[in-house]
Amino acid sequence: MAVAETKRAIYEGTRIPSPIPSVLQVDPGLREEGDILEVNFGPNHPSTHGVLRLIVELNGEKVVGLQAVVGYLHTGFEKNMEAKTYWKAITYPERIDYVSFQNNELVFVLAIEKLLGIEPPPKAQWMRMLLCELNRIHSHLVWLGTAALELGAISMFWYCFRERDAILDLFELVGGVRMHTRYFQAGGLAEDIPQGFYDECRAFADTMEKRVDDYEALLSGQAIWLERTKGVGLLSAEDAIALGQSGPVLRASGVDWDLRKVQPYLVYDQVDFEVPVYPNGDVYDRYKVHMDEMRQSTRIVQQALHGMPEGPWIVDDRKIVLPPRHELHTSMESLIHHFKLVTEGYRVPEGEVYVTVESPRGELGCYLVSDGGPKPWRVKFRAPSFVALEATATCMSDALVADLIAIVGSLDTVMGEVDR
Amino acid sequence: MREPWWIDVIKAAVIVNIVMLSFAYATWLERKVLGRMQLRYGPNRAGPYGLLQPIADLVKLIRKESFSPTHAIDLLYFAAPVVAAFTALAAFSVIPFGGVWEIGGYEVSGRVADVSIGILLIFALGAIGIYAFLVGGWASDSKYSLLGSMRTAAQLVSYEVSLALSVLGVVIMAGSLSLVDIVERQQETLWYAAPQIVGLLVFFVAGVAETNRPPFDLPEAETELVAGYQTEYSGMRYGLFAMAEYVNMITLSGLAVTLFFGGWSGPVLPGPLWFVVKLALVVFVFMWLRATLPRLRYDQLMQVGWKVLLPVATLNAVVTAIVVVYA
Amino acid sequence: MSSLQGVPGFVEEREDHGETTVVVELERLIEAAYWLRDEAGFNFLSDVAAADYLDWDRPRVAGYWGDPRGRDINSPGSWGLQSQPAPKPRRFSVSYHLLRVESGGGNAPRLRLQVWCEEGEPVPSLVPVWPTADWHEREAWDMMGIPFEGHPNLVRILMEDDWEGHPLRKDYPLGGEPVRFSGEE
Amino acid sequence: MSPQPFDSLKGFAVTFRQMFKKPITQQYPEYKRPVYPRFRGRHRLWRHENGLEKCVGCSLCAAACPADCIRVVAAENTPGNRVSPGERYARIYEINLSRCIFCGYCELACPFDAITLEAEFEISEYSRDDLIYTKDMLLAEPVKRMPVADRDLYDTPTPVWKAES
Repeated sequence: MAVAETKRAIYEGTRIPSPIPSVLQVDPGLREEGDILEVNFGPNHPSTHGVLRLIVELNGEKVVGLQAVVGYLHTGFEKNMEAKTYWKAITYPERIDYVSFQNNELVFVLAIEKLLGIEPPPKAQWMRMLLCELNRIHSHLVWLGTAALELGAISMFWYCFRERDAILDLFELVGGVRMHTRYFQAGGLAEDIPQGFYDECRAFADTMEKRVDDYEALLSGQAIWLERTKGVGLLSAEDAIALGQSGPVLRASGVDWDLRKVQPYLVYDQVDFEVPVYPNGDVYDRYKVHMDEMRQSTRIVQQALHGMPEGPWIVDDRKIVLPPRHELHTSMESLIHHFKLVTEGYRVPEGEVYVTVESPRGELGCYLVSDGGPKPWRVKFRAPSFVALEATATCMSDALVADLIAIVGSLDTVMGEVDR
Repeated sequence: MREPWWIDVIKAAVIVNIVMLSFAYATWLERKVLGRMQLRYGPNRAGPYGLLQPIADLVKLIRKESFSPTHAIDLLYFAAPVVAAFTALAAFSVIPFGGVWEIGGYEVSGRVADVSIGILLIFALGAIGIYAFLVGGWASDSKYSLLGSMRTAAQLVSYEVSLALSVLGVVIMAGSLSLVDIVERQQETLWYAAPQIVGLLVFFVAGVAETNRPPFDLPEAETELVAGYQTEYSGMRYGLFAMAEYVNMITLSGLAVTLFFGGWSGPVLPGPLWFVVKLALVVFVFMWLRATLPRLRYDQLMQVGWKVLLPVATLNAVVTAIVVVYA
Repeated sequence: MSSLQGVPGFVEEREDHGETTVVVELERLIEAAYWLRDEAGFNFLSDVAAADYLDWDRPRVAGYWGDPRGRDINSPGSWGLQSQPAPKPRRFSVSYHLLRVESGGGNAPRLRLQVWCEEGEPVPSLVPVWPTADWHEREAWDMMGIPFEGHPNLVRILMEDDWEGHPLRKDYPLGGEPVRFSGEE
Repeated sequence: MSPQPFDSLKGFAVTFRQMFKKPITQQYPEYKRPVYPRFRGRHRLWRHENGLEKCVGCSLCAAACPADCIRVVAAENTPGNRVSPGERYARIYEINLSRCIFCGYCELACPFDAITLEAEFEISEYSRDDLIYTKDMLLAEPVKRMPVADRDLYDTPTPVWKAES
């Protein structure tokens, strides 16, 4: 079987459907012929990443019309957070995107810290970066496993979940639970890093590189994989920017853009890593970006383990941070602070901020408005998956049913984050 | 003394049961092989090494409610799995698994029926089986099933051609359409896997497609069409479809062993055992493919079938014919 | 950045926490958006965030009380007064978070474009300027009830089609099932 | 990169190789992987060594709970009925575990280390009502003992509320 090179070159101009940028409408002439089959893909379908519903209109096997319907997992996180103190609200964002939980937690905590005007100590910064990168590997592994499964490469799923489980073990070691750790607190980390973590994490980082080679051996050279992914789901750089795409989707369209580089937060400016960029904007390039990012994240993890500074892990500000436990029994002032912080929470100065981080899925933003009280007035998350789904109609032109699955998979959406 | 008719009946009953049992254990083997390739144990709870798992599955499938969609076309909907299973089982009857033995004064041959056009019979039965998939999907009145049926029709029709042509080389070399003759001819010379390597490859690829096995499992591509033509089937009706698929795989592996790997022939061990060992190896390759390869796309499948396999198979037949005639 | 005063319909410019906010007149929002995209180079619309400032300047309290039946999360207790925030011009704000994306760009300049509107007052849709505004504006309509004029497909996105009310408004009560306990007193 | 003709076969080697490795599956009900010392499982209420309850009914845990799943009703200690060393004790202490998100804020909030989250994670029940844990259930020794990894190895420095209880 001949290996296909890119069959369709990236197109000129724009392909965003008009008038509605997120809906692919059937050509009226085609509809009059009367052979259009309307199929509901989802909300219950094996490969819709949860509860995405795609109303697909098919002409034979060809996708001629497409509309994505979301909202089946809407849980009102933003409304709920308005009724919780900041301290408690930290447990919410990680449940929004349950695959890249640590990054979601980070963006909310960074927003609070920006309003409070506090800077966490270096150890907390490095540890946050380390955990976020582990979380990025975790998220990419989940993506790779499920996306490959959708294209029929079933074994990949198990290999990916082996490493995913190792990462979750590390989270359990550090934060106490495997997924929603609430380990990042305003001002730093909830607890000190346990000593055993360093060795375990180093052992993991050492094996991870070999594992990525295994994944590549299984897929990258595989003729069928190339046939299925090359030239499919094209998205030009201009269209990607106009549609607000970010993260791996944008980088696979040839835009060298990574918030960790262009707008360094935490201590990303002190570590050495590269931003993978691929020019074709097809499913294969998105896959390659994910693979390369896993390697780069492993590099960052190793550097972070090496460069982890000593010192306190949370700021020493009694108005924001719970006082040390041993003071509760000896210091009346600490006990009062403890009671005030737990019951009322800390007050965050009035203002509005928009903080963004590079989550595994792209630009994750948090718009936070405070009225000066202990509860957020308004929280709004800019969910990269939500935006990524807007691009389905543009990517989908001239696609078959099988491509539809590949394309939606390659956009890497998590429905919890889309619907919030 | 030639075989009386009642020996044939006994043999048929025994073989049908053995094939059904081997279907059950093919599912077990598949789960074990896939499990080990995917870092798992596979079934290991029901019985030692999970050996009772197929029985448990059978009990589960039989006890499960077999519901049907309201608008399904009843007769066709119910008949389709039966036809599929029947043709699959019937096709195995012409595959020889042993030589001829003397038992109690009777000559008992290691095949249910020695048909002089065995290969053609297998293909003919396979073609009828296609109708079952096609009709079953259409009759269940579901869009996914319909799409699955369409894919089945297109895929099986295109690969049937390559499959038949790939065998032509063997037929020319053996000079017979009877499977027994072909095996015996291989015993005299050498396994046709060597001279007919191209034919073998085409046969194998087309065979994988013909049996809807990954990476050619488009008609039931779970992540695209939910389960294709069998979406609306449940309980033992689904079980019959699954059985048809696995029996087809076993039959095809048996055919591959017969045509290319010398059938039951082999040193020391008795013929049927050799046959089973070779069969298991071919079946293993089927499972290995499933563990490793992603699924093809519909148009690529058509391209592979018509633009690669068909010309290669034709060329192979022509070259073989020229060599046989002039050498 | 006094150059921002050239934005059509310029009302106000704020620097806060290192973020620049430009408030423009509602009527000239599209003009301002085109200007910011084409003249200032903000080619990337990151987010459209609407906020409801109903009762923003009402004297407020912090914290809430619990009682044996659970907690009334809609009416706060009187734990202690907090300071009064600065008044807002209208009830709703719509903030467009803009970003300049350049391949290999050295930094990421951001800008918040903000308009203020009253309830039911239509806001011009920015879908022609940034196509990505499509779903963001639908979400703002769904959650906050801000009608976007000229939007090609302004229907609910997260809630069901026949949902009543706009859940993220401040006057929309926080519902939910009470937490079950044993009922023992 | 241009794919080599035999790259497609590399994948077969990968899958074949795995057959000879030990599976990574853990045979769960028989084998339980020790949880790490910081693991947050089911709650446990503690007593002092003299048998009095550590909880003084201050309701800080209920205030800290993001899921509102803790209910505390306090009562006064009397000389005849002394339950806790403080002035008051928790007459009713209930946790609705079907609501709990295991964030561990209650153990952070408790100033007396009276409540901690322990290693137990097998807490499924057939009825929602069975998941409402009362004070007696929380005070009792857990029926199932979960293995915990070596604390010296994995949890130094130990958080105070785990060290003392």
